[in-house]
Amino acid sequence: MSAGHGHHHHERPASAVELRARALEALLAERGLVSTDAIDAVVELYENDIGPQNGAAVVGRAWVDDAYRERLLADGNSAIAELGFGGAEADNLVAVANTPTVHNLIVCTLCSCYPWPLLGLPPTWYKSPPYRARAVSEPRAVLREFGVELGAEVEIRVWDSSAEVRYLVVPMRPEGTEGMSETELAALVTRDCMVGTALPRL
Amino acid sequence: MSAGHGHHHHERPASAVELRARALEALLAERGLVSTDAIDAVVELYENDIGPQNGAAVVGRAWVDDAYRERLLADGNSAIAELGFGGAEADNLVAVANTPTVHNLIVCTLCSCYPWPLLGLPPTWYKSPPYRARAVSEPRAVLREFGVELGAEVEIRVWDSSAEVRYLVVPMRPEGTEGMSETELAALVTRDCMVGTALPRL
Amino acid sequence: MRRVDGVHDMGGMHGFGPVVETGGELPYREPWEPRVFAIQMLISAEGLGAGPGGRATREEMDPAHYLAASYYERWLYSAEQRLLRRGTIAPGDVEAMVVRLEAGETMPPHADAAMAERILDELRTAHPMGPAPAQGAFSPGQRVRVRRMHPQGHTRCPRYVRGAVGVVEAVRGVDRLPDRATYGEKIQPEPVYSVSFSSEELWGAGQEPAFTVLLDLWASYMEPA
Amino acid sequence: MRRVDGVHDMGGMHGFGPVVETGGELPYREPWEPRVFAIQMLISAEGLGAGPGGRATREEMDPAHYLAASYYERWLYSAEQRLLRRGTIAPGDVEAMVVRLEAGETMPPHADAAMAERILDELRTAHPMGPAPAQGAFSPGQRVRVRRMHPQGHTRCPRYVRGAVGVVEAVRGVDRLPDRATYGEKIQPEPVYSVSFSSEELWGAGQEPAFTVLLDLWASYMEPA
Repeated sequence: MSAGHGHHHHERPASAVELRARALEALLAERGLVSTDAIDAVVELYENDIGPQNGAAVVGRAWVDDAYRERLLADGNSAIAELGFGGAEADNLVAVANTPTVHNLIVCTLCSCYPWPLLGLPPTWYKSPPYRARAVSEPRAVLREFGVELGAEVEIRVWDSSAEVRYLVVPMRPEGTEGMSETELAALVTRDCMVGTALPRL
Repeated sequence: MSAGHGHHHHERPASAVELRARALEALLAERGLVSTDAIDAVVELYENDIGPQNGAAVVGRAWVDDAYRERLLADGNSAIAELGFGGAEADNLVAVANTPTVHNLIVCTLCSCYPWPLLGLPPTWYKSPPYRARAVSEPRAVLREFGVELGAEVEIRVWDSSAEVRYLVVPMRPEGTEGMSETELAALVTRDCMVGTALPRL
Repeated sequence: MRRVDGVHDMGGMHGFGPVVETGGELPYREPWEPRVFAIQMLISAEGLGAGPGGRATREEMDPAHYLAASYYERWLYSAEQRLLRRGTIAPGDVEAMVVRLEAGETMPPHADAAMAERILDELRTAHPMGPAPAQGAFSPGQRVRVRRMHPQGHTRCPRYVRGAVGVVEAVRGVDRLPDRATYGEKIQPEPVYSVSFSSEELWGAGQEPAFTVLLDLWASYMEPA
Repeated sequence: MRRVDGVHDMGGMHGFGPVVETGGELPYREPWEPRVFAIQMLISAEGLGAGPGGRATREEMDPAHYLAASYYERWLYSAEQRLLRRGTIAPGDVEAMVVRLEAGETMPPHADAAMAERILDELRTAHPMGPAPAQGAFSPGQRVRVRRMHPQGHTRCPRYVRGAVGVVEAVRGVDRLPDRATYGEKIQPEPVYSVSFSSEELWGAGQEPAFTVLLDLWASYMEPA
C-alpha cells in the first residue's frame, strides 16, 4: 500500500502534487530514513483502529452511566482512558455536554485541531476555510447547512481549539431510546454529533 | 492601439487573461457599446496628460510661494484647481506637509485609492498586498526597503485612504536649492516623494 | 455574496513578502491592463453594468482567486461581472470571442468620438463630499472607539481599527455610508472624520518607534470612547 | 519569514462560500494524502526535520499559495521545508525523484518494523499540560481583555479576539507560550485559561441571536479588564 512505489494505478493521470508526494516518500524510503511500513501503520491506525467509533463508545457509556458521565465532564483524559482511548491530539480532552438550553460546536479557526484518538482524522469541511471562518461568526447559518435548526432559547457555545485542549461534544440522548443497549446507543452517535454539527437521531 | 483587434504582436504568446481582456474589448466594440477611441482616450489621458508631473508642479509652486502652500494645506481642491488640476479620484484632496519632525506616508489598505489627477495611475507596488498590509503596521521597515531611513525623532503619520479623501504628501524642500526656479524644483519631486516613500534629492 | 470581510482587507497582515520588487514601479506591464481599466470606467460612465460597483465586486472574489490574480485581472473580473449582471453580455459571450480571436479573426475598431469626450469630461470632473455640518456626532479632539462589528457587505472600516480608541482630528465633510449606499439604498449623507490612532493602540508595543495611523471614518463606525 | 498574522487566521473572514460540499465529509480523497500526513508525523518523531514545526511552517506559506493549496498539499509543503532546513534532503532531490518515477522506475519499499512500533507508540501517548497553579494571573469569573498585539511569528491568539473583553471560565493547566516556544526558546510554562466572549462583544449585534465563543488563551495574551 505504498504510494511512490508503483502500486497505484489510477484511471486518471496523477496530479503534480500527488507525484510530488509519491516522490518524497520514495526519496525517504530509498535513503532508509522513513520506513514504508511505518507509513502504512499510521495510515491504517486512523483508517481501522481509531475513528468516530471511539468517541461514540465514550458517549454511549456516558448515556447509560451517570457516574461515568460525571467523570467524563470533570476529567476527560482519565475518563476516555477507562475505555482504552487517548494519545496524540487528545492530550488534554475536555468533554462539553449539550442540554436543552446549550448546544456546543467545535472548531479550530487557526488550523485544524481535532481529537484524533476519539474521532480519527477530521473531515475535509472541518479543515476548510468556510468552516474555520464562519463557525465563530455565524454558527446558526453553518448549522443550518448541516440541517440543524436550534430554537432561539438555545445558547450556542462555540469552542475554538486555540491551545492544546481538544473538545468532544456529548450530545443529548434522543427520546425513545429508553430500552436500547449501550452498543445500540453508540451506533446513533455519528462523528458530526460529537463536533456539534449534527444531532443524534433514532 | 486597440487590444483585441489584432494590433498587438507579442514575442511571447498571449496569456489567458490577456486573451480574455482582448475578447471583452472586441465583444463590446462589435456590439457598439464601448468605443475603441474612448478606450484609447482614457489610456492616453493617464499616459500623456496626467501623471506625477502634475503633483510635482503643485509641490514646486508650494515650495516657492508660501501663500499658495497655505492655501494648498487648507483647501486642496481649490489649490490644485488654480493650476488646472482636479477630477476623478481627487474629489476631496488633502495635502499633508512633511516637516523635520513629521513624515507622511499614503496607503490604501482596502483597495488602491490614489490621487489620479496629480499622480496618474498608481505603481504596482502601491496596489500590491505587501504594501497594503505593511504600511500601517511597520512603516519604517517599508521605508527602509525604499532606501528611506528616518531618525527616531520623526513621527511617521500613515494615512489610510479609507474614504473618498485622497492625499498628497508635500515633501520638504531640499537644502541647497535656494537658487532654483519653480520648474527646476518641480523636477526634483518624484512620484514616490508625493506618496511618502522617497525624499527629494538634488 | 454580500460578505466581504475578506482578504482584500489587508492592513497588518503578514506573509506577503517585500514591497520593492523589480518592475513594481510601473503602473502596469502589459498593454491590455490600462485598456481593462478604461473599459471599467466606461462601463460605469455609460451605464453598461449593474449591481455594486467594481470595487465591491472585486471584494466578492473567491479569496484564493483574489490573491492569485494580478491587479488588472481583478478589474477584468469586476468588469465582466457587472456586464453579466445587467445582461449587457451573456455567460459564454467572452469565451466565444476568445475562440474567434484565437482563430485569427480580426475585429474592426468601433469609433464614437462623443463617447470619448464624455469619459474624458467625467474623469476631469471632481465630485466633492458635502460640506461638514456645524454640529456633528463628534468633534475634533474627541476620543472615539471604533465599533467592533462584522459587516455583511462592503465596508470602509478595516478590521485592524475595529475596537481601537482614536482621536478625531478633523471633519472631512458628509458622505453616504458605503456599507449601504453601495447596494443602492437611499440614505442621507453623514459626517466623515479624520481619526488618528497610535500604533501602540492598534498593534501593541512593536519593534518600531511609535507612529500614527490616520483613517477617514464615517460617524456610523464609531462611538464615544 | 517569522511573520504569520496570515490568511490561516480565518475566524470571521468572509467570502469562502458554503461549508457543506460534496465529498467534504471524507477525511481525504486521494491515497497519497494520509501518507503525507504519516510522513509529517515521522519527520517529527524521527527528528528528520528542523526549525519550527509543521504547523508554523504551513503558516509561513505565501498567502495565495496557502489558500489555493489543498489541505494535504500544505502538509507536503511543510514536510519538505522541514527536511530541507535540516539538510535531510537537498533542493532538487524531490524533483529528481519525480523524474525517475515519471520515467517508470519502480522504487522498492523500505521496511523497518521498529520505526513502525515507535510511531504507533508515540501516537498512542498523550502529553498533557502541567497542572493548573494554585494562584495564577487570573481567576475564574474575572473579566479580561485580550491584548491588541501584532505578533511577529506563530501565535495562538487569533485576530478576531484581540482587544475584546471576555470572562475567565476555567484554568486549563500550564503550557509554554507557543509564540516563543515554537522557535526553540527555553521558557517556563504559564497558565492557559478558558475564556468566553459574547458574540456581540466580538462582532457587534448580528443577524443571529447572541451566542458565546470560547478560546483557550495563554496568560500572556491577556490583561485585566
